[in-house]
Amino acid sequence: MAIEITRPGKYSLAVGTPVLPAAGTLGFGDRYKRLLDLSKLGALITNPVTLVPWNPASGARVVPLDAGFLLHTGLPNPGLKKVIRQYQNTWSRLSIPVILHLVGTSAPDMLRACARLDEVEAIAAVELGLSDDCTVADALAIIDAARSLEKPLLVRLPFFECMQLALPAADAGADALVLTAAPRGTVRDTASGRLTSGRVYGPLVKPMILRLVGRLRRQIPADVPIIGCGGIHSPQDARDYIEAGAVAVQVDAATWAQPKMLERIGRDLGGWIATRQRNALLDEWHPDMGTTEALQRRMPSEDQAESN
Amino acid sequence: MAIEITRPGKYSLAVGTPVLPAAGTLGFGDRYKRLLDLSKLGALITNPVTLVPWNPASGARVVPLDAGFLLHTGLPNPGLKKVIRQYQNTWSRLSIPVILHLVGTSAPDMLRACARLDEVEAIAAVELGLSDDCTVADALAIIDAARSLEKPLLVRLPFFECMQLALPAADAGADALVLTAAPRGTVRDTASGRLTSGRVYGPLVKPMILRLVGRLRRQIPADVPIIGCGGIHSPQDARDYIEAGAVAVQVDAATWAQPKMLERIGRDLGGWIATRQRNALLDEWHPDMGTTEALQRRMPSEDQAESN
Amino acid sequence: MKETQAYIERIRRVNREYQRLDLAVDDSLANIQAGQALLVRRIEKDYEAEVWDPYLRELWFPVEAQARSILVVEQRARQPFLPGQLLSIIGPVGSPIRLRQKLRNILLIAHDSSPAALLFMLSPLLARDVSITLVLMGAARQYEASHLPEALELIRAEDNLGWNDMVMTLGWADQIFVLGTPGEELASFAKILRLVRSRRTVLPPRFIYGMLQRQLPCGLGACHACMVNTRQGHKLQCVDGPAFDLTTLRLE
Amino acid sequence: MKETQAYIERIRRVNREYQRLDLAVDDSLANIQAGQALLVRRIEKDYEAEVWDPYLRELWFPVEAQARSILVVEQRARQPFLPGQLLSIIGPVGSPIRLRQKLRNILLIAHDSSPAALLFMLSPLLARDVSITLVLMGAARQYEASHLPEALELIRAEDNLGWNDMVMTLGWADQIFVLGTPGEELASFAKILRLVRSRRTVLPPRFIYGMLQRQLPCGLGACHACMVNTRQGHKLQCVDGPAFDLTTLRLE
Ligand SMILES: Cc1cc2nc3c(=O)[nH]c(=O)nc-3n(C[C@H](O)[C@H](O)[C@H](O)COP(=O)(O)OP(=O)(O)OC[C@H]3O[C@@H](n4cnc5c(N)ncnc54)[C@H](O)[C@@H]3O)c2cc1C
Ligand SMILES: Cc1cc2nc3c(=O)[nH]c(=O)nc-3n(C[C@H](O)[C@H](O)[C@H](O)COP(=O)(O)OP(=O)(O)OC[C@H]3O[C@@H](n4cnc5c(N)ncnc54)[C@H](O)[C@@H]3O)c2cc1C
Ligand SMILES: Cc1cc2nc3c(=O)[nH]c(=O)nc-3n(C[C@H](O)[C@H](O)[C@H](O)COP(=O)(O)O)c2cc1C
Ligand SMILES: Cc1cc2nc3c(=O)[nH]c(=O)nc-3n(C[C@H](O)[C@H](O)[C@H](O)COP(=O)(O)O)c2cc1C
Ligand code: FES
Ligand code: FES
Repeated sequence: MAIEITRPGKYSLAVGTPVLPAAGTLGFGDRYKRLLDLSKLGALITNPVTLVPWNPASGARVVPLDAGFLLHTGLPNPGLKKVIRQYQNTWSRLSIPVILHLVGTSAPDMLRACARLDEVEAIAAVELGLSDDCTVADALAIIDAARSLEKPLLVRLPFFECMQLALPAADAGADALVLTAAPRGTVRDTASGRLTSGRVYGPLVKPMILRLVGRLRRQIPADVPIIGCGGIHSPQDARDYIEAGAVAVQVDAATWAQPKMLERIGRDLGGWIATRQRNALLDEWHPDMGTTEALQRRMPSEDQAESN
Repeated sequence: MAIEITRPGKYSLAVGTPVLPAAGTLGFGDRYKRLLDLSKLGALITNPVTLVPWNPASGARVVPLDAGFLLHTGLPNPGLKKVIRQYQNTWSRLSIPVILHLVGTSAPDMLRACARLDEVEAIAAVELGLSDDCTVADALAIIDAARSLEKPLLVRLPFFECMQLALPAADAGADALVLTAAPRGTVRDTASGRLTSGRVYGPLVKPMILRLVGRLRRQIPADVPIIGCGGIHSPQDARDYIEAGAVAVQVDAATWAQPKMLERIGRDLGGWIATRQRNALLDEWHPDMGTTEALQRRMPSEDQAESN
Repeated sequence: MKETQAYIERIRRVNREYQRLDLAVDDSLANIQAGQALLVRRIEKDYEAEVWDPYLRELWFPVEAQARSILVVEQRARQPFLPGQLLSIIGPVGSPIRLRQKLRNILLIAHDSSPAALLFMLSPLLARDVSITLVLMGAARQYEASHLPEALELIRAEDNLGWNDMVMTLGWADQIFVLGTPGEELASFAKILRLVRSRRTVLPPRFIYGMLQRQLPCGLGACHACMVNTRQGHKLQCVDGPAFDLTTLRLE
Repeated sequence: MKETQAYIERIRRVNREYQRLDLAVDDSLANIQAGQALLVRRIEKDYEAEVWDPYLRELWFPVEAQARSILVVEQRARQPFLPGQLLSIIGPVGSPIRLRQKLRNILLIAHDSSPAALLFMLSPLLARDVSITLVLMGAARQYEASHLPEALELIRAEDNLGWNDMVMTLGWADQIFVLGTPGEELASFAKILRLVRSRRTVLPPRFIYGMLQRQLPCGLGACHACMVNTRQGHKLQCVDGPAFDLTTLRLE
């Protein structure tokens, strides 16, 4: 199976499995090796990278919510130069393509970043992240500069602004649209008692973004693929995005709660699961059980439970 | 306490308590009488009304989600004329002002509806609901027509479009902005297996709308009050909106899960709770217990529980 | 219609699949009648510190009344309940079903649905010597019925929704109540109605009823999410229902 | 670092406020050391049919190891657990704390926090005849400690964070580990550090550590939500921590 997740043309990216980790989820590819099988995913998307180093945000970073949470990291990273130096060997050894997530700060930054990125063979494509505060004009200038890249360019749109930005971004040369970055929200941090802002994650985000995907699929040119992202927590969630018109999906925070879920969604949509029969290869369809298999070892049998 | 929830001027509406039921929550004022004390709220907002009768939606209406649900009613109602005939006596007898929620269909509809609404003394103000698909131009035409009303005009903005519509709506003469209507989403209806659309309710909606309130409070003219609405499930949620710059709040779906919560939020923000001491007037701060008081009657005492 | 509290007084496993919960309820629920239901939410001592999943109240039809303030409900055995669990109840929701005065034979049909919503009328009807036939159709054929009164005639339909003696059963019945496929109730009613019409050409008013079991957001006529179309105009499941005359309900 | 399953083997109430859970864990956790923790999620048999509230994994510091594959954790007694409950565990998370070789006196401080994260080292240290002082400060003064080893010297601080013999305790200590106020850990560390500095002018490296207990989204260095600033650059609580030398951690 080869699925083109970017616009056909001079630069195009095909993946074997239409399931990717969202930027910020898996780090730079070296962290989750022991918890999931990256080869079951379509590509690795890296953590967000900026041209110059960024510091972590101060204050509350994680606030639990009902069936979700708020996260504000400030996108700390050591800057593009150092990231490339540190990880390009790791990336070369991966069996799947690497998509670098580049934070879209300004047009001049983008020109410089793209020149550097073109030199790195281990990077197959770039995903551009746009700020929530960015106007249509800003966005176009940033995309235009990033278009200097000689690799496929995916553009990830902010949640609230995506209806406005999608068509202009496609016209400006985005090879794929990622809908959307996690929505921003404000919550009361219970520890400090202060209102604090960040991104909101949880299953309830999915209905809103799924609708945006359905609507935008009917509005933007058919040759620009849409990649759905937001609130995916099960293979069925991922399939819903595909049905709504996405060519592939990105899974974000669910990976932290259930790392194997990302792999399981990859196996499912990548056609890796051949059977779902009971007593079929355990590793294939209960991949999350790892090596423990406590279930078999010690669970009270069904019958015992029934006779209580 | 008198809180002006609309722009000061020729027509203005003051309420005693900055807590209102969102449109669609309490019906037309006759249904919740036995479950909560309406006099503890600032006003009644009616179910949405259209100039001509609307039929209920077909297909799935309610789909449970994680910590929330999707609702699609189609806003069925017998049309403005019949609603007024049927309920104006009920409204006259209420001790709180009545705000009629009018669905903003078209400018000519609005002109006709407003002429009729001006005749009804029992209606203190009108809240205009705008469609999610409405362009800025449509919205302005509808608001402009509704401005013919000789009563205060609140405008409730759709979720995704509210950053774009807020300033134009204020300039066009909205006496208050309600932020926002419940966001639209698409989910898979488990019963039919089909993708289905509607509005999404649940606590996770609050962070996103709270942020919008905070941002828009800094952008729109200070004399146009903002009323916050979305995901309020506790007095603290309501206070968060006030801190973010709202002058009052609307509580929606939480009322169905815990009817007394709406009253409790009203009591809390309306200054009705004088004490929170144990053994204080039970009815005052456990209003949800109604007349049963099963807790006192039969709960195992704390000490028993501790000694298990 | 009131919001009151109740607690789970006792839990009995009645068979492999089901348990029955005895609820100690408020006096205002003492006179609840067949067809009426409870909107239930589990609560903790501190009403504010709620868990929001599940969000909406569940619709529970009582299956039996024991003492004045004990209502029995039937739940899947795998649902975890504990004695002493506090409940918040809005009820009674809906209108009592209207049984004929001179009822001798009643036919109850559960299609793809647990028959629980039909069971509250069993004891009173058996006490009146009414003969009761319960037909389990579709997925409902798997319902374990060992705990139901022996006086009840129990029929498990065949694959095609028919059963032996169907013509006779339908001919004898003075009144029929039908439960339909969850999420597809109207389609399910339409099927059963076709089946009945194929055996009885004339269906008098108040002869065959469909009972709706949709989840109700408000339960008291405010939200209008439970509206149905009838030949007499729009009706609400939570106020006018749950039982609607199938010859007047618009089933498309 | 692995994802494995465990189950709750036994539950013991150790006093009015706390219970201890014996977890039967995978062999890969057999060598977990003081400072390391588990990221825990309750699961059902069907891993996909999850409840998403709470969403993130909880950070559990073991307080004791029993048999090779039994880890004990301490939880509030009002948290409802049942024996047999299945858990999904990612761990061990973090790096072991670095105790001095020639440790004779160790000072443990819990400020507004349960001391649970410090308890795993008690048995090994007592076995080595190290004298241990545990100071409970602020809200931690309410911690019920009746179940802790008697050999432990327990001090409940006064209102102002000081205590009798503070100068002596601080003077004798070879090493200090501090837990801070949840959500305000850095501010809390700064306070304690000021207190210690006011009694000991020279703080050698690897003498006083703060142990972070923030909620960790990923727990393995991917999300960067747990980053802290140190004089040696950015570090991650989940990889380089949880213990950081308070003289190098940037506390503003
Ligand atoms: C004059 C008029 C009459 C109307 N009458 C009715 C009425 O009787 N009943 C009613 O419900 N609405 C009615 N509407 C409203 C109209 O249907 C709304 O505009 C629509 O429901 C808006 O939904 P949405 O914005 O969420 O759109 P969308 O999310 O785009 O959804 C539109 C429809 O497409 C389906 N859908 C969405 N995404 C997908 C996908 N990826 N794959 C498959 N299907 C998908 C949804 O199920 C939905 O029904 C009427 C509107 C007008 C102007
Ligand atoms: C050059 C540059 C440097 C930056 N450096 C950093 C950095 O070091 N760390 C960082 O976190 N971000 C940084 N930012 C990002 C900037 O803070 C973001 O624009 C902001 O966080 C966006 O948040 P928001 O869109 O959610 O805005 P808002 O929701 O408007 O929030 C802005 C701030 O106001 C507060 N707030 C919001 N509503 C209320 C309210 N009603 N009452 C009280 N307070 C409220 C929030 O706590 C939030 O911190 C930087 C941006 C730029 C351009
Ligand atoms: C134009 C721009 C400039 C930013 N500059 C900084 C910065 O200098 N330091 C920083 O920590 N974060 C900076 N941020 C990051 C924001 O604070 C914010 O954290 C980021 O957009 C993602 O937020 P999240 O961590 O909540 O996902 C910047 C963001 C944008 C869009
Ligand atoms: C301009 C407009 C026209 C609509 N016309 C109808 C209609 O004729 N019949 C109908 O049932 N609903 C109609 N709707 C209602 C929509 O279907 C939708 O249900 C409504 O906007 C609110 O949806 P909700 O029930 O999910 O809150 C209309 C909505 C708009 C905005
Ligand atoms: S459930 Fe709300 S009107 Fe029936
Ligand atoms: S918790 Fe994700 S990097 Fe530490």
